[in-house]
Amino acid sequence: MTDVKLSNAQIAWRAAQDIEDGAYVNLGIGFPEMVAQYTVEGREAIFHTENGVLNFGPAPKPGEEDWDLINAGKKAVTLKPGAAFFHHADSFGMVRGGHLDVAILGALQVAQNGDLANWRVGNKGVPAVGGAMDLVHGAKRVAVITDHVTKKGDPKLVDSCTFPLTGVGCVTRVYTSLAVVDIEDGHFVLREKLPQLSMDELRAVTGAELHLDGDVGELIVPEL
Amino acid sequence: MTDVKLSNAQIAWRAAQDIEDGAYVNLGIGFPEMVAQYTVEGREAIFHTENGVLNFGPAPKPGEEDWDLINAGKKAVTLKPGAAFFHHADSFGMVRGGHLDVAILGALQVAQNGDLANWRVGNKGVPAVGGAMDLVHGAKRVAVITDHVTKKGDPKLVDSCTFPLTGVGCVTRVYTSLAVVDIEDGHFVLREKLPQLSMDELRAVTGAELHLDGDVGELIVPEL
Amino acid sequence: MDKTCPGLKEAVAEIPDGAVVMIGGFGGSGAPIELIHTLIDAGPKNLTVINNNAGNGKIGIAAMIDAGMVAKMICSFPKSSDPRAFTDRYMAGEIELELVPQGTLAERIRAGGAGIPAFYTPSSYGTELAEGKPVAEFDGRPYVQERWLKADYALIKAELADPYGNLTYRMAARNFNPLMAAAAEKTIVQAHKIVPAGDIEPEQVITPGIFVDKIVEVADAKQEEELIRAGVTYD
Amino acid sequence: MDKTCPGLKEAVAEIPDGAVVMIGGFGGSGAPIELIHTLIDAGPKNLTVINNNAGNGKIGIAAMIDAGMVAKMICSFPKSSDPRAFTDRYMAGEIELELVPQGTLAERIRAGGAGIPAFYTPSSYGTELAEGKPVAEFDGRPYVQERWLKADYALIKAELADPYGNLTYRMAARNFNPLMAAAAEKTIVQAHKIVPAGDIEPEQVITPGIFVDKIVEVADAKQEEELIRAGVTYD
Repeated sequence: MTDVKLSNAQIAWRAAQDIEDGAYVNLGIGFPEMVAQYTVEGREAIFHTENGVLNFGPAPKPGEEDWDLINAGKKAVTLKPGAAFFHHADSFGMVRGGHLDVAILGALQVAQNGDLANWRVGNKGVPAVGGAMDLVHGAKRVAVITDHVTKKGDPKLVDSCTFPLTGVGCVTRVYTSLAVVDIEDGHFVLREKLPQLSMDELRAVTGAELHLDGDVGELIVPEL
Repeated sequence: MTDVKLSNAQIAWRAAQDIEDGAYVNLGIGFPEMVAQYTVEGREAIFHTENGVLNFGPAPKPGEEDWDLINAGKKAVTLKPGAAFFHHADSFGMVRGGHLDVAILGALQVAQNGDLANWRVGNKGVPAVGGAMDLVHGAKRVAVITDHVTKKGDPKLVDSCTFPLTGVGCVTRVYTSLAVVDIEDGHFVLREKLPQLSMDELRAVTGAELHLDGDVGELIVPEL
Repeated sequence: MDKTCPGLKEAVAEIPDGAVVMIGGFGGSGAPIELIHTLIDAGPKNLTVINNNAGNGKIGIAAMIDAGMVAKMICSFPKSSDPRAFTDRYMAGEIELELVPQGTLAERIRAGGAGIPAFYTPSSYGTELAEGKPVAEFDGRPYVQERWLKADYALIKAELADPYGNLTYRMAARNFNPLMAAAAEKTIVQAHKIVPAGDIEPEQVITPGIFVDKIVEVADAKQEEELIRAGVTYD
Repeated sequence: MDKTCPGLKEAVAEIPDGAVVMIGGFGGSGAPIELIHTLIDAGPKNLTVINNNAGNGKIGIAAMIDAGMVAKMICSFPKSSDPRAFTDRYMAGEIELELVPQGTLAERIRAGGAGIPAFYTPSSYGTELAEGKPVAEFDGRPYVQERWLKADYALIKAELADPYGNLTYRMAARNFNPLMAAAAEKTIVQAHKIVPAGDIEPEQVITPGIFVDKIVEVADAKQEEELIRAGVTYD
């Protein structure tokens, strides 16, 4: 297998291309936040954060933080014109009530039936779940961005999750460092792959069957 | 039996005497609204109305109504300093959530177990319930003000309600044109009666047993 | 992002026959009269209408009922100072009624917007309005299970709106409007004034724009109660 | 009516051993640090604390835990930039943890304030956090039944307060504060500024005074995040 793979920035870039103009978007804490940097020119996305802000903008300059104006990752953010504040119950009403167009989350494992594991590796240490179990429900589209394999090289796209679940049958699309994969009717359906990568190479690092449905597109991403 | 009885204004006055300083109060539509006129000097009651106003005041002068500022009976009201607006779900959250100190309602019938019937006489015509079924739950004290008997002379304090129920076991005190009656452990307990009225006369117009628990006070009310 | 819509006609044109339509307001306070009257002109049939009341006089929801557009009302109090429109149709068996206690109505709509399919309430327990509904005991007290209420469309009256759909409401005209905005698939708003994005303080937004689809400015909107007191008839 | 209280000490003095205490804030935003530190001075033991997090650094809830006052935490995310206080006690088996998904935590508190003893949510269905909870299907989709969450006391941070207890909040410092104000038997507020009744526009009130019991003005309140970044230790 070649060593070729997308960087995190490139995965985030690819995910950002699917965000429609006018979409309401929640980006999970950490890596998914990077997606906001690559919104497509000419399209406007409105970002939601669980702690009660709609239409927030990028981080302020260092030294200009207002720590009453933070996102769910407790990082300082800024406001765009047309922002709104609301309390936590209203905020998660937006989430569960199906008002978000897209939620983009990280993953430890994604199963071919759409199950997601992204909150806990095992049962050691202090468990912490945050808003992940709510975010996987309600958004019209729940997408995952992730490296295709773990640091050890184990597949993250799997038959069924072995880590504790965040949600059942909730993920609809996965953007990995190697491919774009949809989840349909309990199967992984390959939509795009890196052109440098053969189908056999991709299958070797994927933990469940990769179905095909028409042509597989080329996953081509700019240098970032 | 003598013809002596309290006027509606006098019943409302008596009910108003039990409203503590600082109480949050909801007055049912119609006759109960009259209670607001007799709040005790030196005490402040904060009135709640189901359609989302706290701390409203009396009706404006004719011609000065603002029809966006109404109470649950759709009558124009005014605001006191320290008022607040909120939506209907928050308003009934206050009701069901036990935040009101007192709700004072009218009645068709009250049963000795605290059941209240006050929304419908039979099953003819157009049924309309409004907020009555919510108001009977949640307020720390649910009181009824009513004539002691119907226009036909039938008792309104009864063994068990024959009219459709508004709520089960919800009323704790009844102020009538003849008496003040508590509901305790499934019984009517007489607290006060008009001094001109004998116990036999009162029992004759009451549709369930009137228990005694210590002295019966004299129900004395000013001319109004 | 700009959710403003050039006119009332364009705002309601897409509402089809058979739609479930929430209409904001409590009595005349917060009632989007101009949207309703434009909807009557558009003329979809067989609607289910959700409102606290069921129309008053000869305008608004009463005029919708008179126009024969309403197959079913879901409301808490289908009476008013002049309830003729609903009463006549109801007594003739020409309109269906789902009667819901007011607090339960509000909470069901709130649940619809918030993705809560069912909840328990003490309201209506032991009454005929609870018949057929599941009952459960919590901490020794009985409660009735109620289901969420959603709609295809909501017609809303706001005070200020910005192009993102952020809304404020005037005094007690708030009532059911923010709940319905969240519970409908598409929310159509008539606002007294559309202001530039940023002109509504983010802390003072009552309905965040995520719940809103179309906004029309109706600067000279009528207050339903005033029309009724003036004896106005919609035609 | 005047709910103002002369000082922080008087405000928290009545909180007894064993109390269930909701504490507003999300991380450092909206955290009532001065009320918390005064409560540590007062020293009730064996508390159940409800907050989104479980303390950070050596101040606030972390300092309560270090002081051995907290028997149980109910939260969604007991991690932070410096989670030592909770982690140590938890790993030593000295503090109980009820872990609740954040949206479910918010909704349970909202339900506690609104008199809804139980509701259904899709969140956590099929996960270990749903184990032992009733499950039901609505419209073909499975949901988990969750119970309301109430408290004896809520400690809240507000921006403005009037003597009736009407409150506003600063930006995202709103978060759990209004929900907790409604869900506690007694709600104690530290406000940046107490203004005369009528100075908060009735349309701009976020927490109506009915949910509030005591208000203390803390004009120079600290922001928890700033204290943590400055390495401040409570003692």
